[in-house]
Amino acid sequence: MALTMAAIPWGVMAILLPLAGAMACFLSPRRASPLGLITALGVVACAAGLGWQVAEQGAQRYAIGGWGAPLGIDLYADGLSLLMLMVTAVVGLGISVYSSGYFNREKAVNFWPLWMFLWSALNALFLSADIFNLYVTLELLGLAAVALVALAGGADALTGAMRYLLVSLLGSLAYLLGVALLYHSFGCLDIALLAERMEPSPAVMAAMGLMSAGLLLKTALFPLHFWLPPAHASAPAPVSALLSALVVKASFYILLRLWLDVFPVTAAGLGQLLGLLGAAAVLWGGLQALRQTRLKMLIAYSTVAQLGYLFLAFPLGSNVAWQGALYLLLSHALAKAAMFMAAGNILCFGGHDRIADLDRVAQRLPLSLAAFGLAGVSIMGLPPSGGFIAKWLLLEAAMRSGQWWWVIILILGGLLAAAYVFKVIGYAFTQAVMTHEARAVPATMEWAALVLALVAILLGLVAPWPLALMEIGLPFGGEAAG
Amino acid sequence: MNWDGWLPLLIVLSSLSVGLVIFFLPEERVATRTTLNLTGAVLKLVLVGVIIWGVVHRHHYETRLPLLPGLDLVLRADAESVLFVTLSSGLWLVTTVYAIGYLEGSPHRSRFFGFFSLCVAATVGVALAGNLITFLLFYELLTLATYPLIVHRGTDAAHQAGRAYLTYTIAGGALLLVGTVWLYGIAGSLEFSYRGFVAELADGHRAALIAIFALLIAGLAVKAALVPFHSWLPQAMVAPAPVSALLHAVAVVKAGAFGIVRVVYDVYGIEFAAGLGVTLPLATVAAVTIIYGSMRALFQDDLKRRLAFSTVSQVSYIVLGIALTGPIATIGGLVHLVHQGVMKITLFFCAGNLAETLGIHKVSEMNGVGRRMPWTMAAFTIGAFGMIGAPPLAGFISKWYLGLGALDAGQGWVIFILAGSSLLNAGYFLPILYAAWFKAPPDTWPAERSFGRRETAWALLAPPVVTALLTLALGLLASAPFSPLQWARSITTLEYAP
Amino acid sequence: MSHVFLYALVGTGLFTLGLYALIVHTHLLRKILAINVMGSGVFLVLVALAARARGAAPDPVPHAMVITGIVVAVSATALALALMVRVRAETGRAELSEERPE
Amino acid sequence: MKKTMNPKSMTESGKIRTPFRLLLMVLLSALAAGLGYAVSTLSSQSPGSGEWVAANLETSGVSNPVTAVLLNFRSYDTLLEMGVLLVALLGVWSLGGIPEQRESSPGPVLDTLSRLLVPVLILVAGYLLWVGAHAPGGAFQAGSVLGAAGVLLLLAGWRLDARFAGLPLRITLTTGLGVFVVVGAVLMLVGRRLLEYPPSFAGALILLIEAAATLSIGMTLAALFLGSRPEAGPDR
Repeated sequence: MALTMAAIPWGVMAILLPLAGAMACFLSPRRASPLGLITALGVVACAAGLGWQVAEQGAQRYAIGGWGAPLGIDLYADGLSLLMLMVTAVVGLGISVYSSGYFNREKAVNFWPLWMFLWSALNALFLSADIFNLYVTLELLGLAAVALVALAGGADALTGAMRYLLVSLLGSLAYLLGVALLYHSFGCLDIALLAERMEPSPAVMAAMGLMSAGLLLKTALFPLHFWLPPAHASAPAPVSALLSALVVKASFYILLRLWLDVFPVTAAGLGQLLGLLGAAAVLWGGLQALRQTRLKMLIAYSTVAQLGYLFLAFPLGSNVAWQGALYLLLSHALAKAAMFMAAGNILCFGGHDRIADLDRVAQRLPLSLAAFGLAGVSIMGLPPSGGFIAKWLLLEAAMRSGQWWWVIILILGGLLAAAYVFKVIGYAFTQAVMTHEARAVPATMEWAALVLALVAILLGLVAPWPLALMEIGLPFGGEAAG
Repeated sequence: MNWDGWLPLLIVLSSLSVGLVIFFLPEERVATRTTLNLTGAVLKLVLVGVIIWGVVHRHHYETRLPLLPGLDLVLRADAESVLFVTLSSGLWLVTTVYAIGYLEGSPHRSRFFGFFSLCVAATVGVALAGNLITFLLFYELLTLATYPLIVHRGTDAAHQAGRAYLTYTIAGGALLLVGTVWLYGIAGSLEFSYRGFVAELADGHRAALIAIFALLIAGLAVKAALVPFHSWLPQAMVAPAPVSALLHAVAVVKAGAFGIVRVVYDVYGIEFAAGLGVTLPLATVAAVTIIYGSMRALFQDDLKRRLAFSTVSQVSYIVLGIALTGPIATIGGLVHLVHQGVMKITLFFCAGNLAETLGIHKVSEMNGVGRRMPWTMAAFTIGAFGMIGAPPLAGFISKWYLGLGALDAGQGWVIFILAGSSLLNAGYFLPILYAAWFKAPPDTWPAERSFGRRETAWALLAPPVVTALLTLALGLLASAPFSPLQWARSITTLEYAP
Repeated sequence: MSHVFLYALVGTGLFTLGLYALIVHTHLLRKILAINVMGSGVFLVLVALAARARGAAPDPVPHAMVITGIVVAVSATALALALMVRVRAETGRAELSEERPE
Repeated sequence: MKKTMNPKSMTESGKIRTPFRLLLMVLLSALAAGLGYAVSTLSSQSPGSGEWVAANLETSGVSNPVTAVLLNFRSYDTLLEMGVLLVALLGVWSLGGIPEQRESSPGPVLDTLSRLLVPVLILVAGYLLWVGAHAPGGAFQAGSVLGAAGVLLLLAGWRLDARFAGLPLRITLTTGLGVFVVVGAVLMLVGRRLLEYPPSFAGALILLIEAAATLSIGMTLAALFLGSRPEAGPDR
């Protein structure tokens, strides 16, 4: 049994299965929803299988076509890519369950194939070890994401999607030019080979600048975040969830890989710059979130702020800091997906998402509100939650490196998050009575949100396990914990 | 499987699981909910009984689960935690009975009792926490679980109080977090141990240790309502009476005070803390709070506000006892942790009864109420005299040890604080008692409800009577074995180097 | 410097020129064209530098990359144009409207 | 580049202020100079991977190195790229009814020309597909020509019959990606790696994949040109 398990290339399956699912959904639109759900379960199984494989046998390298780098393309799965894949699987399953209730038949026909393609692109991206292949996955991801945003229809969503598309293409092209420079400098595209052959030169510096700028644009780091709130807020709820939870993380993941493996981390000044931008994002995003009058805009700005935290690890650079940033990424993915889903339920039920008029709706959707609240706990970084563990690790790293100013940012960011989360939660406790009943929300949609939020909380109690997985293959370099 | 390793966790889970189940109960399942509530409370009390028995027989109860590499979630029954956990689980049972009676027929009861149970689970977690990060975890959980109770009524005033509460406690929690991480960075450990664990770091980290102490105490002072972090507490009065009782006597302020005990004794060690020079400022803040709270209480007409400022003042007795360096003062502070809880909960129950039965919210409406509700007012009177410090009630024991302890520690000025505060206590309680017993009742009460031949509902009357009797018993039987006083004595022998 | 580098320089020039147009122009069609100009610049850099070694056959890998890139560009452009038409139908203008006052 | 991506200027409609333009020009000139310098410092002896390709060309099944890279060594890129093409079409279709361009009936020239050209184009596509194995050409080139034929037909006013606009059309559109995935998966089932062709079959497999891809690419391009989902028969 174990032998068969070991022989199956689970990572490849995690890419091919959603591709096949996408085609099946496309070919059989009437059965798109059940086909999509079955595929989702299959992908979760693949992620679990890969998890088992990596945990048992260590980091995996898979040469597609049997050629191996530098001639062919390799897939590579270490702790970092594994965790990304797994969180995508969990959130993806939640989004699939949620979507099966959310979309009407007409929209579902368009949603499912695009979503399956997007999932496949995400898995392919997290497993790719080749910088040009990463470009292809980025484009597949970007186009699918744009099409999904536009699914909502209406001026806001279409304009948001258009801006998102232009930004996404610009980012990809900058990245591709960087790839060109790297290829012509070293004659290879594999990340590990590039790391071996790396020698600083003006072309490498230019490539680093281009690729980082392109990826930062896609990751919406302040001040390149302008496109994110309109796109994320105007998309259909499950799409908002997957954009904020997963898609922006994909470009961050590439950046992290490049930063850790390819580019010599000699530019400490650049790390500080990224940290400063991250800090600005935390504060600016938090303040903007607090000012919003629409729930989905609030959540979208909260994403801007939370993305900022990820960049605080760059100036710190220690193992603990990377672990903290990655843990934040994981728990934010779960919590933010839950939040957008809860907001979707409220919007679906009450027909609007004006925060000031939430009271009546909130009373009738206790599960969705609970999901929002629990997700909020993680976003605020209060214990017990994944967000708390992440914040603890980042604080610890900041304290140890003596860069106490990041501590202030982390704390202020948490306070701002508390302010905007409770601004919403407070409306659950009113004397107002329900006056009208809008469209009933299917139980699957409420539970999908709640379960994801609970997993975000649970991440705060099982931290040693993901942290141990993270270390497989030493993605953050050889230094021991601490 | 070893039961000793799971018992502390079970105590937390006994109310946590009840809370989670109750959230999903439909509003109208009153009997099921009541059964669950009472079962949880009784079960917890039984488990605590087992733990007391075990601790006396030198069993070691510790649940240890990995939380982060190098840091565990530790729940442990040591001398201090047993003191606090007994107090909170005992008073929870009483408060649950009271809350069932108090909220009969009101909306959103499942939500209320769900958070109510979470709140107690968090408090018990605070009590049993075996290291600073576990403490922090439950301390923040307490904040989150209490907020819904404060805004339960959903009025504007409730929302305002909720915002104030959150502003203070979340900011306080952030300070506590920074202090904890900083301490972990320096010490590499956060385990509570008798006489502290940071003393050996004194070389080279003196300034940092003082700063950390300030951060930790500031974070805890918010919940303990020390001046200048106290103003959320009187505002939180808008919450339903059982919540006020819980906030003031069992959960929130006590968690703050208990945290200060932990930091001073089990993180720093009282002698080392005194050597750092951080205890005297703490004692001074406590003294200021004692006088300030009492002064403000004098001028409140709203009964619950008066009681709230009284709490501000009384909780600082605990802090004062802790901060005075000397075993006798320590005994006074620790024992007051229990005594204040029992007395203050009595007073809040009585205030709730007056409001529920007669619609009385103000001191000026209390004329002659003793004749209408003799049992309630008798309990109130015992509680009030206890607060003033009249022998042979529980409050007397606390003040006696605090006074002796101050002299023993060479801090004579404290005597004046205690005397002044007692005078002020008398100043704001005696007029109430006089009006209630000796003034003529008005023709009609503001909003009277009839309960047949009894003065009020059974579930509302029994709890204050029980706690009033307890106040009496704690004073009379102070030297009996297993009394809080004896327990505090044995803690003190552990905390001071022989 | 050989003529190969001249092509590559033209490529980087097209890239920046496209970027300029992308930022300055408000009409969506122009923005989409600007993106395509940028793309062509990148492809030119890839292909030009593939032929650096004089005499030897050019490196086929960048050629393959460019073919892939062109297909991606075609797909993206098609989607962008369709979106533009929809934006125009919905808002009356083929421009990114000003962000709503927040 | 970060600085120049000012959100205001991106979204502001109407004219962009002159000082901003000047600043932008300065910054972008600096960027161009920097990039140009970086490119010019590259060594004129490319390390490249041309040698690797040449060394393995024999076992790749084709003799055109570019096709070998596209469909064997880096065939996985091409597989995903077929996905990109399909996603773009899905995106365009999901946008719903793009208002049909005003129908101007094709003039006699266009009509005649399309009748003459389409068969030629199909023939050319077939040739390009076949020649790709050993000379410049291949699935993309062939697909583009096929797509051009489709565009020509559409311009001439031809529309797909409703009977074929449903499942048959969708099958044609997915054939390229589908065959690719199936070949990859079957190879895995027989114990090889994903897309690891046995050398003896490599040429045939590549031709099979390319043929399917050509068909799908051509169809997709034409469908993208049409812009909206064709009216389907009762099958949907």
